[in-house]
Amino acid sequence: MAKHHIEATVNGDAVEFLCETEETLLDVLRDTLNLTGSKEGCASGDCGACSVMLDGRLVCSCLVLGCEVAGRKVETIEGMAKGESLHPLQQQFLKSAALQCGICTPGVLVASKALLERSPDPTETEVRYWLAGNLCRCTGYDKIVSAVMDAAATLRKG
Amino acid sequence: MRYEAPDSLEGAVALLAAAQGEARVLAGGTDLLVQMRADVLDPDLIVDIKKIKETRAVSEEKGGWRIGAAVTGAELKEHARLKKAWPGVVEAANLIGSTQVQGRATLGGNLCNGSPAADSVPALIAAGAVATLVGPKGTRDLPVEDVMLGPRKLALGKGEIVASFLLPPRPARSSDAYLRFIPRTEMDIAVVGAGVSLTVDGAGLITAARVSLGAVAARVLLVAEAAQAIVGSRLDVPAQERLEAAARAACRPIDDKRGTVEFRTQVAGVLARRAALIALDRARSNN
Amino acid sequence: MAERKNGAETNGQTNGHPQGFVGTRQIRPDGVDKVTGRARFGADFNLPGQLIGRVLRSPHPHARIVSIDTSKAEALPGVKAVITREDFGDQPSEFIPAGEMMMNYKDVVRNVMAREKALYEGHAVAAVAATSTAIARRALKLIDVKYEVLPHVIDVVLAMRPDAPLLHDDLFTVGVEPKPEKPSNIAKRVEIKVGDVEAGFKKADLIVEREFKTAPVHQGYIEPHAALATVSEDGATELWTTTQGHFIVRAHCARLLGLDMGKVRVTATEIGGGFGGKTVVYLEPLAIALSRKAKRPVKMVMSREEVFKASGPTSGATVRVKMGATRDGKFVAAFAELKYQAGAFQGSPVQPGTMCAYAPYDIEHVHVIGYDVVSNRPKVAAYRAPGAPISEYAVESVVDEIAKKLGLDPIELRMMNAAHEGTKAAYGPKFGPIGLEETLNSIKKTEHWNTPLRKWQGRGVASGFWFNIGGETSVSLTVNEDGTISLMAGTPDIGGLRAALASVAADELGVPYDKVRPIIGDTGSVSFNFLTGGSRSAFSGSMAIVEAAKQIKNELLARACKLWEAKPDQVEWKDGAVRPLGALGEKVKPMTIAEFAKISGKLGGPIGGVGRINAQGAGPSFGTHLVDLEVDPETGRTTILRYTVAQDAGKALHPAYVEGQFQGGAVQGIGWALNEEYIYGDDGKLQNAGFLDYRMPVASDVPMIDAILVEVGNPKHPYGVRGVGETPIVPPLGAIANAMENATGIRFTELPMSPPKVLKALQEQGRNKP
Amino acid sequence: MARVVLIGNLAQLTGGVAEFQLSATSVKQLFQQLAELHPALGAHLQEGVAVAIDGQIYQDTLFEPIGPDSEVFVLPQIAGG
Repeated sequence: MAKHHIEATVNGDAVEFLCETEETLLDVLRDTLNLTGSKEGCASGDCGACSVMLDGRLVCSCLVLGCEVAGRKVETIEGMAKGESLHPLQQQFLKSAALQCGICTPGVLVASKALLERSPDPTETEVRYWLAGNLCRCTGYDKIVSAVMDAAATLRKG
Repeated sequence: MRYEAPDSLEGAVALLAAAQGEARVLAGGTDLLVQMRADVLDPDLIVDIKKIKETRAVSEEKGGWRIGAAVTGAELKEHARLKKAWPGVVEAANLIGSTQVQGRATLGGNLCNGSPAADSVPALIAAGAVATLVGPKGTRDLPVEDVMLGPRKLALGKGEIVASFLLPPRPARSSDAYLRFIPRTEMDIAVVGAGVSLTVDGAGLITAARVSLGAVAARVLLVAEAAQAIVGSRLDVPAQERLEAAARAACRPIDDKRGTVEFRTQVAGVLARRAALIALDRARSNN
Repeated sequence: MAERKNGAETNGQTNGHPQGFVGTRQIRPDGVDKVTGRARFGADFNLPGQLIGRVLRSPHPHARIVSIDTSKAEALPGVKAVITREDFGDQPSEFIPAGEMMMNYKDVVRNVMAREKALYEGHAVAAVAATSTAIARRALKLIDVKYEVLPHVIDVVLAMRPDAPLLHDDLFTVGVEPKPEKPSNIAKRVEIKVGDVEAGFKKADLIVEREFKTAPVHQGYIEPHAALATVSEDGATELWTTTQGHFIVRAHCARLLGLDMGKVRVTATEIGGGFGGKTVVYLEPLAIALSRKAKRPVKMVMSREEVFKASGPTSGATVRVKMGATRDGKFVAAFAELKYQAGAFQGSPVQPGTMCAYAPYDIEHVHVIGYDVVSNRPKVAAYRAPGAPISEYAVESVVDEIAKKLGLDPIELRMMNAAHEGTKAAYGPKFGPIGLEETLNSIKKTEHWNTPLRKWQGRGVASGFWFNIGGETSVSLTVNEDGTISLMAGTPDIGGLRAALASVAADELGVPYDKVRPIIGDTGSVSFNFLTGGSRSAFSGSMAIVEAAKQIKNELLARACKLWEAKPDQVEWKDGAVRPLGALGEKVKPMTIAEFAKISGKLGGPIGGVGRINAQGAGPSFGTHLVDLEVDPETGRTTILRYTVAQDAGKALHPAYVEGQFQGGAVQGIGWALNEEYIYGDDGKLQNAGFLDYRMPVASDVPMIDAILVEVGNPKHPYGVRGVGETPIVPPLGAIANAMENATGIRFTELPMSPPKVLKALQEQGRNKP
Repeated sequence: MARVVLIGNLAQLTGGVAEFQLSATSVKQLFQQLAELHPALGAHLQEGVAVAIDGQIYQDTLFEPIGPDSEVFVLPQIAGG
């Protein structure tokens, strides 16, 4: 059958795309819109590397169908830095060496931003449970958790 | 593969009833999409029910609460009054997968996926929740424990969908709790799940209780014997032991990659006791 | 988190080098790309006209392949190429050094594409290239494979039985005399012997003997294998792939497909974790073969299920350890027997397992026997200190038991027997300067070690060793016209390598860190490099940079002499400039690299240096880990409460990324110890081929990991560097098992120590109550 | 004369002899002399072994010097993950 014609907003830009029913939002982002910052680690919602914001809600883009986002707002890692300047989380991750291979980093950053928007002063436990859906195999999470809490402090200072 | 997103229950039912070949309801998609990707499922029609307002609403009704089948765990968590009335149901819904998954996963989907290990189902059953089904023959109510018949087997007719759940009115000094066992702290499927809902009188005696166990049989169990074991007690040690024994006696689990028969049976008793103690503690402070 | 005590405990050795950026926490040059989603990993590359390749995999753990009919698939519109065993020529039996140990092309060609038999569930049987994923998936279903299903064997001990189903009828055990007449699943028997172990045990007052079992575990990198290949009509081949060694990939692909290396250009994409698992080829030769047939680019990406079922985990094993000690705690004799699963083809890491088992200790009489055993599982690949965690876990468990039986403090006992400079290693040679005692001391000094615990909580300590290697390495330093430096290395950067190498280049040339831009060159841009593995890339790369920088400095000194009509003894290199000495100083001003660069044409042409070395002098790295945990006696669930790592880095080029190695290794080890395992059904099929049921640690499973950098300089390295990447995964298994014993009073001898096992053990002792 | 010790299975290729006194002044000469004494060993040495000279491990290199009273161990090759 014919593909679906979808109009949506991605990182503030109006986009149009065609997709098959079985294509996920992640497939669309990576293969159709060439936004490859969102990664596929499992395609089953277990690793979080494909985390994006859908109408302000943190989701795994591998668990959303492309045709479901018609008329909705999608935010990906590519939209996190504003113009010249990196988001404080991005800056802190660099400063704290909170990434090693970097494959989980986009998902971790998108998820962390979602956390700090809801909870500007999270405890370590809160950060760890919020990020439990973002697998990282390199860092042991230590520097990631520290970086999120340090970035939260920076953001609170405004 | 066809995708439809009707904006009315009637529309959804019509599509499903008329469907040739395999049709699937899409709520949160956290199970459906995984099964599609893994070639377990290849439906000809997908009916997305999230555009139907009845499936997306949380409202008070007859002193109880009606929860749309497509309301996500994250949305339930943000509903302060519901959370106060039914903390066990809300915490169960928020044990399903990660933060990301909670942003999508729904009570209706968790039930209709037909897994005996579904986290929200024991909590709903303990709560005495009733599922409101809409189908070609109209609307009917079915206790949640009667909706799932076995792994991937549901009591739904062709074209029939779960539209919402009704949680009954809460007497004073009532509360509930849900606990599950997983090897990690997050992300795993329940190896055992236990939901308890109870009411105590002014003297602290348990006057009513419902106990439900997940992942210990082909379907989620409502264990009347376990409830009887604590009704009329203050959940003192003997009552706790009766509860554990009754819970274990009800278990008919399997050995699989997630746990052994012995382990599931043993831990079912432990979790039933722990959940009951939490529920009791909450009930006492719920005047 | 500033108050946390991560940081260096150095013995001050810096090998007299200028300390500028080396040893500081610079921002990694590839960092901005990685926090913005710009960095391109294996699956992020695409080419015009690209096809999608997919692999058909065996549903059977062991089956003869009677026939493969691809005609229906080839007839499907959109299918541009189908390949099977017919597309790969056979290879003679010949061993060559690979990621972890010797590999045999006769086996490699059979592992990338099944030939006579499918030897494990998930073994590649055919592959297709089509214009879309959907068509490729449909095409796979149209390939008709006739299998003759054979009995399978999964367990290593069962596989060793004479009546076990045989995987290879031409596999005769090597290393036993006389040479066996009958084939078996035992590929090899290896042995390490020092002194006379029997005589040694006679001197022992206490002998402890135990048998241990560990489950196979996967490296668990988050990025699945991915490759994009394009082959032109004249055979020129380009390949983009996520690998720890693109030169090794080139060698394997050229060999398997009969290509000239010079015609194969391999680019290592950014790599999303490897841990040893990306040191071999899986998709790469298939993508090239498909592209060669279709004459179009072919992209292949594994699903997570394929990663678990068809890419190398590390061995599961059965290990018997017997140690003898005197009353006062001196180890006098040690014996061990290791049985390691190799998977479907020989080549488990049992050899390093035998050599590492007792390496941390000074023991006069040591005898270790190892068996390399094939069974119907995916062929193992290297995994971080291959073989060492398994044998050292067993030994560290027994060491702890000896301490208990003798009433000695476990750190004291280890200290008493610890290897140090001059100790004859259990595998033969004497150690140079090493830092085991320093790590034990720094752990003993921590507040962590001295904090009291409650009931059902336990504390464990264990040490670990890994050799580390050097090897062939090539880097180039180019001085650009504006004086900035382009650094090209040829070992993929998995964890901050570029930051470490840029610091070294900046210090060697006396230029600012941000004026050095490091990249990883493709196989056509830089000379041969062995892969990133063996904890070698920062160690060897920094040595090669020192060499390349020396060439630049000598060239500039020579040019200055010509320009200033001076003698060599009238000029010196200091702080990034050639400086005139004595009287010459009156006449001319110092010239910086940038000033030379501006007029490089006039002075003889472009400026640059190349370091091409076979790095020797790798120094072993020892570590000691300390862990607190709590067990729920009613469910058998374990919670890690606190964790401290102390490891000898020699010299940390970039302390933050060295700490990261310690912390990541510790958490990988926690997963190995508590929950990770390959679970097989009686049907020989893997039941948990996904992150959901494989159960790697998530953020909420672990505490902060305190990292103590111990720096006992390696005298053979210009900066004193030791490899640090692998040792961190060695101690956790023993440390956690020892902590479990202290928490529960039960010695667990089987990994993982998952809740059902723990609860069962507690119930058997009637101790499953709070 | 340097003291040369074969570690692991190598001694099986020498009929059990694991220790030698050799006059080799480099790894190259060491391999040559061992190969002359035990041709079966020769092939294996080419396949890739590690050589520890006075405690320092060298791999895949022929020209490392060996002193008159060096202690040399011939080991299985070491790599890693």
